[in-house]
Amino acid sequence: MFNPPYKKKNYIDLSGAKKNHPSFDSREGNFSCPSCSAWLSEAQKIQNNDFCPRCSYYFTTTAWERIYSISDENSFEEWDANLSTLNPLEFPGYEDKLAKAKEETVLSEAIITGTASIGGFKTVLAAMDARFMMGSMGSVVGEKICRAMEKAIFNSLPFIIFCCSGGARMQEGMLSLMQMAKTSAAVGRLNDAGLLYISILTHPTTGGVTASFASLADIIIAEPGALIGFTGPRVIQQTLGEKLPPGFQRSEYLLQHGMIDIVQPRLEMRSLLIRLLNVHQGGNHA
Amino acid sequence: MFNPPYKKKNYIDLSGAKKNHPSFDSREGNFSCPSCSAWLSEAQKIQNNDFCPRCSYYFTTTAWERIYSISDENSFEEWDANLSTLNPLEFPGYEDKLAKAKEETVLSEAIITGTASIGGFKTVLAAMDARFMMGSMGSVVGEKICRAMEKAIFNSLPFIIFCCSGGARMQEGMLSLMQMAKTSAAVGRLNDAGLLYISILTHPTTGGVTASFASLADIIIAEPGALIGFTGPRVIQQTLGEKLPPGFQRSEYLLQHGMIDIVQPRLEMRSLLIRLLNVHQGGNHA
Amino acid sequence: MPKNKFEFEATYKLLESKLDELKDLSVKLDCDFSNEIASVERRINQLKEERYKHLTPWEQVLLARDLERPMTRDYIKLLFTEFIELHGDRLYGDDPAIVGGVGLFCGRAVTVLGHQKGKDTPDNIIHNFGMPHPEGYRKAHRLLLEAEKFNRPVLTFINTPGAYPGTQAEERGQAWAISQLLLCLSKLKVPVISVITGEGGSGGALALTVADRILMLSNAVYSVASPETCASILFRDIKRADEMAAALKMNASALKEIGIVDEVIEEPALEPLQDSPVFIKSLKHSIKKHLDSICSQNIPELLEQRYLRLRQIGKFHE
Amino acid sequence: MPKNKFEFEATYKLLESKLDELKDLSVKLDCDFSNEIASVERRINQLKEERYKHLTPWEQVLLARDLERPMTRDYIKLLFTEFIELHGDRLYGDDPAIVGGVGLFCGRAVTVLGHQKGKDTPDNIIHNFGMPHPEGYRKAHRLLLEAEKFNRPVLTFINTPGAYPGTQAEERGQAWAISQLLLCLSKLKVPVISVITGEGGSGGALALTVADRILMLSNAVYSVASPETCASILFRDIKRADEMAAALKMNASALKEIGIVDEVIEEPALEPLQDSPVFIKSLKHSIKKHLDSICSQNIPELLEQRYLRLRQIGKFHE
Ligand SMILES: [Zn+2]
Ligand SMILES: [Zn+2]
Repeated sequence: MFNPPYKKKNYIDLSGAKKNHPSFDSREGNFSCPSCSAWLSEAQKIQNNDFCPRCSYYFTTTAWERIYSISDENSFEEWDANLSTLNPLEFPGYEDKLAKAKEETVLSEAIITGTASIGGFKTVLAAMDARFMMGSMGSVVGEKICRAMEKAIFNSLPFIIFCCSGGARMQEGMLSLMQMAKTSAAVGRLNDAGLLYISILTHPTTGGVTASFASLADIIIAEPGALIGFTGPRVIQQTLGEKLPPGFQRSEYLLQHGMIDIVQPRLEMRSLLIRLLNVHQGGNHA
Repeated sequence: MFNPPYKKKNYIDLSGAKKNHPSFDSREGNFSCPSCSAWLSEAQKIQNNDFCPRCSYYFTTTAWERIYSISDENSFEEWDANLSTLNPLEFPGYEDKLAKAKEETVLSEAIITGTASIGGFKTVLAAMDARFMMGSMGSVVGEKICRAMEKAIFNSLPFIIFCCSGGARMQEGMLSLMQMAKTSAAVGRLNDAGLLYISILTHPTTGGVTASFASLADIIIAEPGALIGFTGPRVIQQTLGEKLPPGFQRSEYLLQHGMIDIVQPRLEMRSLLIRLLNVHQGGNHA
Repeated sequence: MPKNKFEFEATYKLLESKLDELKDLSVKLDCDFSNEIASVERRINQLKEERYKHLTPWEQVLLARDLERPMTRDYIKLLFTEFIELHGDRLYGDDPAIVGGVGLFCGRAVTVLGHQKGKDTPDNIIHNFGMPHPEGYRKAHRLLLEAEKFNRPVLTFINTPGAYPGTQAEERGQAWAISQLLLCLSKLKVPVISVITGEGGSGGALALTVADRILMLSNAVYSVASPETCASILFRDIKRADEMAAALKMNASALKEIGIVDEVIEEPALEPLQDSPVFIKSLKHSIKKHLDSICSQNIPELLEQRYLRLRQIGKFHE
Repeated sequence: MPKNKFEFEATYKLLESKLDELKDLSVKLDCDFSNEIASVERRINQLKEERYKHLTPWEQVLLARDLERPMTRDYIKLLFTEFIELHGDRLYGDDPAIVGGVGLFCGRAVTVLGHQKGKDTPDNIIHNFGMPHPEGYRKAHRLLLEAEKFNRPVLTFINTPGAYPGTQAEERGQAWAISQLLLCLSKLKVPVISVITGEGGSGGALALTVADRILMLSNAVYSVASPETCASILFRDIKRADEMAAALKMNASALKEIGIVDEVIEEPALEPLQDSPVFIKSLKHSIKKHLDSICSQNIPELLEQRYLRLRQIGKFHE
């Protein structure tokens, strides 16, 4: 088993965030394991180090934890930290929601981008955070992804992203939808530059994020049991009354249906990324 | 209804060929209509001008008839007429079979290639003939297709082929199988040259021909009711005991499953080709 | 909030039926009211025109969804001198919710793609209400690569509630089909023009709307999600859809203002679009104008502009 | 005609069992026959080696199909210092009959593809007896385009009875999947080497064997159709398969002679391939030699040669 070469640090205070840790299957402080559907309380969850006691599924975590979990100690350098969202449509209630999300997560938006070393390999690294308005993609998320991809091209670095999103950000209307086209076009430029692009789909990745940059990577990895799809399962059930097959839209189902390359447990993610980076650099360790 | 601007001519004597007109579903002089499965006798068939009296399906015809049916009068000029097959593997009985096929069809091989005008548009045109060893593809068929495609490239002409084949020619072993790769590579060069390639799949097109140049066209047309596939239906039933769905491997089934562009009756084939050639030349009639 | 466009049209329907009664009566009583009738007719049309100029956002949504508006196949008939439909993704199936083919537009060979809704319920079932499966997007993808091979400009007509939200579509990679099409269009080496003709619904519409020019009919809409979906997600109350229709700024003039749409094609208020030669002429003229303009550009320049066009969309501060 | 390779091995099995009895006896009776035993052992091995050098064509077919031979995953373990398997066609499914991924071969990053048969019946059911569906070929296609993006040479390992002849495979375009792969490989802008390791069956094998160099193990076979199919089609008599095995000229030396195969890798007669360091070393050495040679060529030149290599195949007179 891989041992991460770092200790969790209180880089920023996550205690406030923890309390409001949203879960897409929560009811009154209880959590449903996305992998095995076991219900457990907040207390049990913390006690188990964010693991499901029944199936070892690792629950939704934060963008900062993602970054620490795979990058070499002290190697991460953040970009565009101050980019923050306006209310271009003057959508009712949007500013309040943004303010609340910022306060609760101590993040400026639903994504962190920057550069990091992973096992000595320099990369451009991004991580989305489901706690910030369900990881929805508005102007800032799209812009930060594009800037990060363009910096990857400028510096000839591999691009790695942890995806996690409820989809487009309704409150920004068409400006939000267009981020799908904008990020997909940026992937086109990554391809033209011949750079490695790895996306890691985590629970949940749906809507406009799945239908744009997330599914366009050279190598698509998913965490076990993650919900991944275009339309969410509830909408499918509600609008069409269709019965959902067992395991529908979970990582393992997507692997079987040819959509992803590898299902990899969280604790072995770093070692897999290092092996992939190593092969892609022709075995010449950075 | 389209009226062909030519009359059938006795270009070569087909009377001997007619008698031996092979049908893939024949039993003792009776024919099964590939479209509606009606059985009819040789006499009925001739009386009906090669049409099925029940569903108007037009039966398997000869390569020469194909060429006359779509090209402008007197415009066809044959290429490589003298290319003929050796017995490279010294396969038992192959030479006898070849001699018999040549005698019966008055053809040198299972394909005719050349150049023709269609509605005034210059094209390279090829037609396979099912009567010649079931239209199987050996060295000569592959070579004539490649030469014709290369001449299309040299002269910047569209390439049109009537396909009709039982698959690879067993008696030439690996030399026959490699014609699949050889013709597919030639299609690659047609693509690089930006030339239009239309294939017309007729009853039956199976095996190595379907799995190479025939399915690589820009526009794939099929005659109604034609059997088209990789493995023939009998082999599927015999080897796997699988029950075949109704209409399996027929043109209409392939259209529904996304494999072909258009199902077009034989008598309207010429007019469709002229329209396609016209659009592809940007509406500038030749 | 009206449930369909006939509710806000009820007044005129009523007036028009009264007028018909008057006409009948004038014939029956054999007295000439023709001047008066013509005057009332003019007045009704004035009122109607005025009303259509001031539709609420929700009424615009209803109008954009109207099944009596022309669909992609109608526009092809109205605008093209030749069209040959091509079928299939060469992978799995042929999707009737997307029409594709080659044709001649003002003497120029083009590849055409568009969503196709039905004219009535049975027809709509065949066309899956204009909601494509992955096969539809993959057919489009194949035909786009063919357009590139033959150096043919591409025209797309947009009119869909969205990509089909069903299990089979998910199973066969709906998200993958859409993203691959977005990427393909963003670097396709031929000019691309999109016309939003009716309902531009979410990612399912966007997949065919990555273009060098985007035109939009004045009563069409284009949005990140339907107002119903938006109301249901944000308020868990579908009845607030009309509020959302306003909040989402999804009509043509709003989208022209934020630079997503290049030109709005005015629709006539009083005639069905397919019966208005003025409208057809103006649509044809606009498409031709933009097509001539982008066809004269060299491809690397065009692709750079297409990228920048997308790249600059978004509002934020640093 | 023997039904499996154990029939022609029966003599040695018998001799070996007699020798075992002799050994047992020598222990039981406590008398030393070690010299005699060693001599008999040598003699048996000599006979065996001699026999393996003169297999009938049909016996070669049986040996090529032997499930005890290494499969693609075994070769990857034996030849690669790193391998990461990648899955799926991103369209419909993941086919276990074709293995694909990236790895390190002699310090060089390569893309690997190969047919995968099972080791026994349950394993074979999982891998569909090494018979790919369209998804397998489309996974290969996707990974080949990735190899091209990253400028990575490709190694393919061939061992399949053929593409799966089933209704589902036909429905999803088996012929289309194969032809598109043939076309893709014929112009792929990276070096490609194929190794025929077992049974090279028809179009299903060819689809992964369009390459700059084709190596073939001395007991592998490669043919337009299986001898059984050929006998069934030509004589409607599957019992004449052994005749057809000879007539089809499907063994390594015959294919080297007509120029389809570049090099034959000699197999040891007396050991399983995976246990023979000499064999593994010679296979690795040959692949490396060819890889070094084609990697030093510029790509347009390589592609021209790949085309000509295919273009000149065929025998005819004018
Ligand atoms: Zn669990
Ligand atoms: Zn019939």
